[in-house]
Amino acid sequence: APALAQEKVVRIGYQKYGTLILLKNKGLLESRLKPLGYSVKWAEFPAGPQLLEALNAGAIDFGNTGEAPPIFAQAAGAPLVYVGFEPAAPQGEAILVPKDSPLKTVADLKGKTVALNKGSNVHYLLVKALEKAGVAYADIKTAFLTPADARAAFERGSVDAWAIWDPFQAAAEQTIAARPLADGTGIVSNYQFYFSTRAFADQAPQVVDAVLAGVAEIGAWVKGNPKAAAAEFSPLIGIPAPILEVALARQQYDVKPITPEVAAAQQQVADAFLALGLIPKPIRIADALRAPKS
Amino acid sequence: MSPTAQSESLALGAVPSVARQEAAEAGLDAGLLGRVRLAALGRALLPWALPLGVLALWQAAASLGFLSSRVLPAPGDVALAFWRTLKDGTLLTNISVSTGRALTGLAIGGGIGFALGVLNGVWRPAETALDSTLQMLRNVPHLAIIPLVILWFGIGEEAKIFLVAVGVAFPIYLNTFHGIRTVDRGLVEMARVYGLSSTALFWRIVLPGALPSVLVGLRYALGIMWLTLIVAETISSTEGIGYMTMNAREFLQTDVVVLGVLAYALLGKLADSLTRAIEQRALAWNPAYQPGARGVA
Amino acid sequence: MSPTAQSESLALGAVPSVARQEAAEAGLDAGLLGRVRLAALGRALLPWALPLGVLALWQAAASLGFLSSRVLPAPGDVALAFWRTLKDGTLLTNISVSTGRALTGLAIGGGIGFALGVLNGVWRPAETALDSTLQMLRNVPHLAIIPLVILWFGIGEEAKIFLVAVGVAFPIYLNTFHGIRTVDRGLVEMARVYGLSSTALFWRIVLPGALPSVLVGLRYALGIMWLTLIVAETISSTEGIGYMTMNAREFLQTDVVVLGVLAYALLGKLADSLTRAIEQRALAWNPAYQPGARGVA
Amino acid sequence: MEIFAASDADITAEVRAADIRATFSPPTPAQPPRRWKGEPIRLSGVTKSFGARPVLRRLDLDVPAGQFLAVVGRSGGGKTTLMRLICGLDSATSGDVFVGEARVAGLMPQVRLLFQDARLAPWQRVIGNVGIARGPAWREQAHAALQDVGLADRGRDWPSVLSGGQRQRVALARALVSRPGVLLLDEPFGALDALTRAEMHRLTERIWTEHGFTVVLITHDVAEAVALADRVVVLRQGEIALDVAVDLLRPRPEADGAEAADLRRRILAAV
Amino acid sequence: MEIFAASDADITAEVRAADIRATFSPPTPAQPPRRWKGEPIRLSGVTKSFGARPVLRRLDLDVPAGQFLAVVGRSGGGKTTLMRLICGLDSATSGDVFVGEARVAGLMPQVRLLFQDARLAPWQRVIGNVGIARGPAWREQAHAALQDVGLADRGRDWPSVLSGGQRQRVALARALVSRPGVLLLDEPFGALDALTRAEMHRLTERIWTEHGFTVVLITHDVAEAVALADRVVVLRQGEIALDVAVDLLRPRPEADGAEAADLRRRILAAV
Ligand SMILES: Nc1ncnc2c1ncn2[C@@H]1O[C@H](COP(=O)(O)OP(=O)(O)OP(=O)(O)O)[C@@H](O)[C@H]1O
Ligand SMILES: Nc1ncnc2c1ncn2[C@@H]1O[C@H](COP(=O)(O)OP(=O)(O)OP(=O)(O)O)[C@@H](O)[C@H]1O
Ligand SMILES: [Mg+2]
Ligand SMILES: [Mg+2]
Repeated sequence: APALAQEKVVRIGYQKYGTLILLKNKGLLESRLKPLGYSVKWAEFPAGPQLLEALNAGAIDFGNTGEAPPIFAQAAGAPLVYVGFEPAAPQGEAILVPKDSPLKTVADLKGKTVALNKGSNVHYLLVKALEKAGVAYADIKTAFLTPADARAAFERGSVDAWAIWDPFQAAAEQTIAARPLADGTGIVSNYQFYFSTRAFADQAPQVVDAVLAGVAEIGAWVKGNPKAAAAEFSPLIGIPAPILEVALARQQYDVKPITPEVAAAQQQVADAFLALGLIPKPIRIADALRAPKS
Repeated sequence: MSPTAQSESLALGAVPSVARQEAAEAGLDAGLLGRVRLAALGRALLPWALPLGVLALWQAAASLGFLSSRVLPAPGDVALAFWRTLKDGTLLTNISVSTGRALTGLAIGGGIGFALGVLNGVWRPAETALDSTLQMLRNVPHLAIIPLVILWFGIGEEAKIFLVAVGVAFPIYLNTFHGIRTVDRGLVEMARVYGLSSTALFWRIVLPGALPSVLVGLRYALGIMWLTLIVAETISSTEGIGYMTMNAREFLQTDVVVLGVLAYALLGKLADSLTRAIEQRALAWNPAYQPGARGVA
Repeated sequence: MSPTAQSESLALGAVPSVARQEAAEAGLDAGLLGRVRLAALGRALLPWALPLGVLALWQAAASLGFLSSRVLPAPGDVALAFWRTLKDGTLLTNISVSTGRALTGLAIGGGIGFALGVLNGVWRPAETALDSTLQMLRNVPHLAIIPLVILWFGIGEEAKIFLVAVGVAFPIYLNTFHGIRTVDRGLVEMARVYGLSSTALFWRIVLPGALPSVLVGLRYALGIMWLTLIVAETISSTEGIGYMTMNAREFLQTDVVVLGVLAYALLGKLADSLTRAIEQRALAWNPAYQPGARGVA
Repeated sequence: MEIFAASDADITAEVRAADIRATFSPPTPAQPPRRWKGEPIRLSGVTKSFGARPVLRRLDLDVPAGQFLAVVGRSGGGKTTLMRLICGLDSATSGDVFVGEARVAGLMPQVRLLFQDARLAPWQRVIGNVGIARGPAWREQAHAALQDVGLADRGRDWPSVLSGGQRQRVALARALVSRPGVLLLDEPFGALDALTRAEMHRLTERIWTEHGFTVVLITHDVAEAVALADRVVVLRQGEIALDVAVDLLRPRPEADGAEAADLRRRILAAV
Repeated sequence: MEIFAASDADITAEVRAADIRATFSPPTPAQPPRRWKGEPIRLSGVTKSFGARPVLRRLDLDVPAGQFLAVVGRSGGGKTTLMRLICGLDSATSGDVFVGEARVAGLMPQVRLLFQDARLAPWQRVIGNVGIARGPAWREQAHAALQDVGLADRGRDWPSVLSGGQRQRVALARALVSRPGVLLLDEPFGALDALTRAEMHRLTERIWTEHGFTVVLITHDVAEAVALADRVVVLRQGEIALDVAVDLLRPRPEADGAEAADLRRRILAAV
């Protein structure tokens, strides 16, 4: 009994869409952590910001999100550290228009209304895509909407375009034949990141590594069996398997520790957000990296 | 308008006896009796006429293609989603988990709201000291204080129950306070003159006098109780009707969203019927609350 | 407990005259007069004692490091955020934009809720046909139907105002309905016997009798009005206090979140003070609503 | 929407007619009482039960237009119930009630009832309660009526500060100011001292004489009944136990002759 | 929390003492009245004004323990106000009121008041209203009291279905069942017919005789005052216009001799 009482817990936050939920479902992690004297407590969050909100409040130890939420969390002083990333998946986000839209290129967006989640990875995509197309950000109208609301506005024609990520992107493409003006290719990287708190990463690095190893294992499996993964995923999140398959195929699965290049790319995102006034003060991604293993 | 027609729509509490008498007369004639029974059935069904009418319109619009099924699925699709989630047990699990949270929150928050309403209602100094603060707290949006709630209660059940409790406390507080403040002062004087202790005064005069209003608060709180869950269950949930709905919304499963909304509506109706039953029992002395009663005019 | 002490905390409506008399006697003595004035000042400040006490505790906890400023910033930080947003004009813009939406929604939703409450209160058939449906609608969570609202109203102001209107309609409906149903039937009988037309009956008897309860509904609605904005302003907003707060929450800017929460609290208090002022004017005939009135016990 | 659509049209027509009449016929107190404005009341075989409790049993009663009828009876004897049937607030279990030509079904616009409890609207000031129906020139009329009942200086008060007898007088003022075809008075003088009561008697008699409406007065004071009424009816166990005409000349001083005393004794015996 | 912490301790002690006494002294109606339980009332220089309106002016009044005092006066004359001062519901603008030894400040536990309006709790059945204080064996006592006022079969009814006189009798039952040191009756018989009224007179007199409390009775019926009281006080314009002892032997039949008639005339003249 005393041994049980002393058993330690790692609290992992996951979102409905991503590798961690599969990891949870497959039960791969528990066996890896048992030898380290840890058990897992899973906590589900509707989106990245809420997950980091919990991380900030010390309610979870580990989690993953896209590239935008950690920038705000760090700007707010959250004690998070980047512990890993999935390779760039620029196709996993795009700017969509309805199928019969007259808009043909990003440059046509001038004067038009674009729906997007404020301060998300697609916000960065939009900024960069406009920059590339030579349209000033101030020359378009933005409508900040969550994916579900944006979909309604998009279908109703309240907005001309919609910057969105997978799996919503895939769903829109397949069910209403939305047409991408541009995806992230050649414009942005669209990484997925894994985080822990500074305290937890320092105190139990072996656990962090074990979780990352679990992520790698599940990633390899998804990559090898996209159909099976989609079939397994589909009932969990309620998105039809064919759509999921497309979305999963656009993801990359090869979790790695943060490299300087990735940190630099992320720093660019942070700087772009600073320029947009989304964060009040400059931040240094380098400050939120895991201490190199001694 | 003839006098008779007038008495139909305008007459006062007295008129039920007319109705009874008419029914009795009608009873002499079997055909009439049948018609009377039919009328009673009609009255029982009337409350459902509007919802069912909307449902029919909705199905018609969906069938005729006026509605994009991706935004508002046809009733048939929702029925399918209902059947699916019923079969795999998730619907019942979600409802029962949410019910547990809702009732716990109601017990705690309702108790606190009631106690504060009573305290501030019977004792002016308490009102002076507390009411302002409560009116401020009442206005704090749940969605905005979730980070704080997580800080205090973590991401477990406590946080969700706390939010429900806070949500239900205020309508009960306000209506209890109002009910107690407007208790007939003449009766309170009478009770004190007849030597009732403060406890007896409370149970025999103040509470019964405030009860109709308290029950209005309860009725409103029963709605809020469910509604708060949709916010509360965004905090690290995997079960619950609020979770089900918001999760489905997140992933554009409109059929499940509508199913969730319908579940909310029916739970609300259920809670409301319950309050009505309580009203009819507890306020048997008050003709305004009896089933036969008519509107005031 | 001495009889005098008892009269202090327990006596009825009559006692204000004692207080007045005591004050008059005290007036003979300058020192006493000063003390009486001081007591009045104390009474005026007492409602603020609790919020200010909490504020002081909070600052103390923050200064002593008991509170992580990441989660709950110190009052000083919030004051800074206040100053910053005040200077750059965003705070006032946000509040005024939200106020516009809130009041428009209140006017529409409050009007509808009141009208439905009156209709169902005075006319049983309407109640039978509509009340059930309203009790169901009341329970539909705003957050879940935003896509539908967008579909109906687009992403402009209409959608936001619609949500506010829906939010405020129900507390006003419920309390109006209850108020009308519990109007003294004796007075209604009297009015009809004295030949009052239905309009006159409504304005001279039914409405004044229901008013205390309607005002409770209004009071609650004034809170809901602000609270709904936090949901409504997630729909493609760039201004508004709900937008400001939720946006800051998204970006973990806790100082702004707390600023928003405080703004909500103060707006709620403001709305509440307004209702009280209305109550004191409109219910001047009712001793329970006058400033000198005491609790019932 | 017909929610509040009482027979307003009729009422307005009535009021307008009365108005025109008032305008064209100058007030002449010396004239003989205009009895024609009162309306007859007829009850035929009226039974009223509450649940299993019979309150009125096959009651027959004919009140000619303009008569001043007093009803006397024991507490709980069904007097108030009778009044409610006449003005249409309740309906009989069986039997018919007629006012004027019409069978009573629903409220009768020409009947006014002074309730046993004062029923003043607490949110109307005293003057507003008296002129509750807000006819033309109601304020002047209400003020005059308040003066009549000795409460001219209380018009601006809330009813809640009035004494019991003062409330009753406000209710009386409200009833008298309404000048109906049939006036039902349910113990209007119960809370008044002897002197005030005598004044109110004179007032009621004067307005009745001027206006000629039909009056049904419930009272517990047999002397009052004899002093005011044309006819006294005793209600006992839901039936009429005595129905006697009071053939005394008006004005009648308080203490009458032997005839009145004899009447009083007969009525008391029947109660 | 002292919100509801009236002087419960005292009351309970009182009740318990009375209880014990009742247990050990068998009821013997033949005994001389136990006057010692009544308490004296004393008003000295009592003035009461509402705003600028003086209602009582420097009133001095001494009521010995066990006396049956009747107060007569015009409507609005301040009689109810006087009662409220004695039982501590209101406080005087100046001057002192004493009940027993104690200066009245706040409610007096030994005083009971029958209000001018019946004040029945609508959510308590009739029997629950009579036994509102819920002493030991309250149900039997309440039932007996209801029997006394002739409403034995109405105990299970809601007050709302009672007639005006029935309500008043319920209130009377409630007042009599409480057996206080001082009983204040504010027009307890106003809504009763002559026969019921006479019964209630006898009832009140009997219980007073048995119990010996001090009674202050407000009435508009001078005959009633003379028939029941030891002493009659006339209140006029806030002052005592007449204070007269009624030295008639009890039991007093309704219509008394010349002495009573003379008294009545004197009182009426003073009102
Ligand atoms: N709504 C009701 N439901 C049941 N019983 C009723 C109702 N109204 C009156 N009663 C009963 O009918 C009887 C007659 O009542 P009513 O008020 O007519 O008496 P009353 O002659 O006016 O008496 P009082 O002189 O005391 O006013 C009473 O016994 C009363 O309890
Ligand atoms: N709370 C109050 N505020 C102002 N005036 C009041 C108040 N209570 C009573 N009064 C006034 O004081 C006077 C005396 O009232 P009180 O009730 O004592 O009369 P009363 O002798 O009992 O008369 P009645 O025989 O009509 O019941 C009245 O003119 C009344 O309007
Ligand atoms: Mg009656
Ligand atoms: Mg009085």
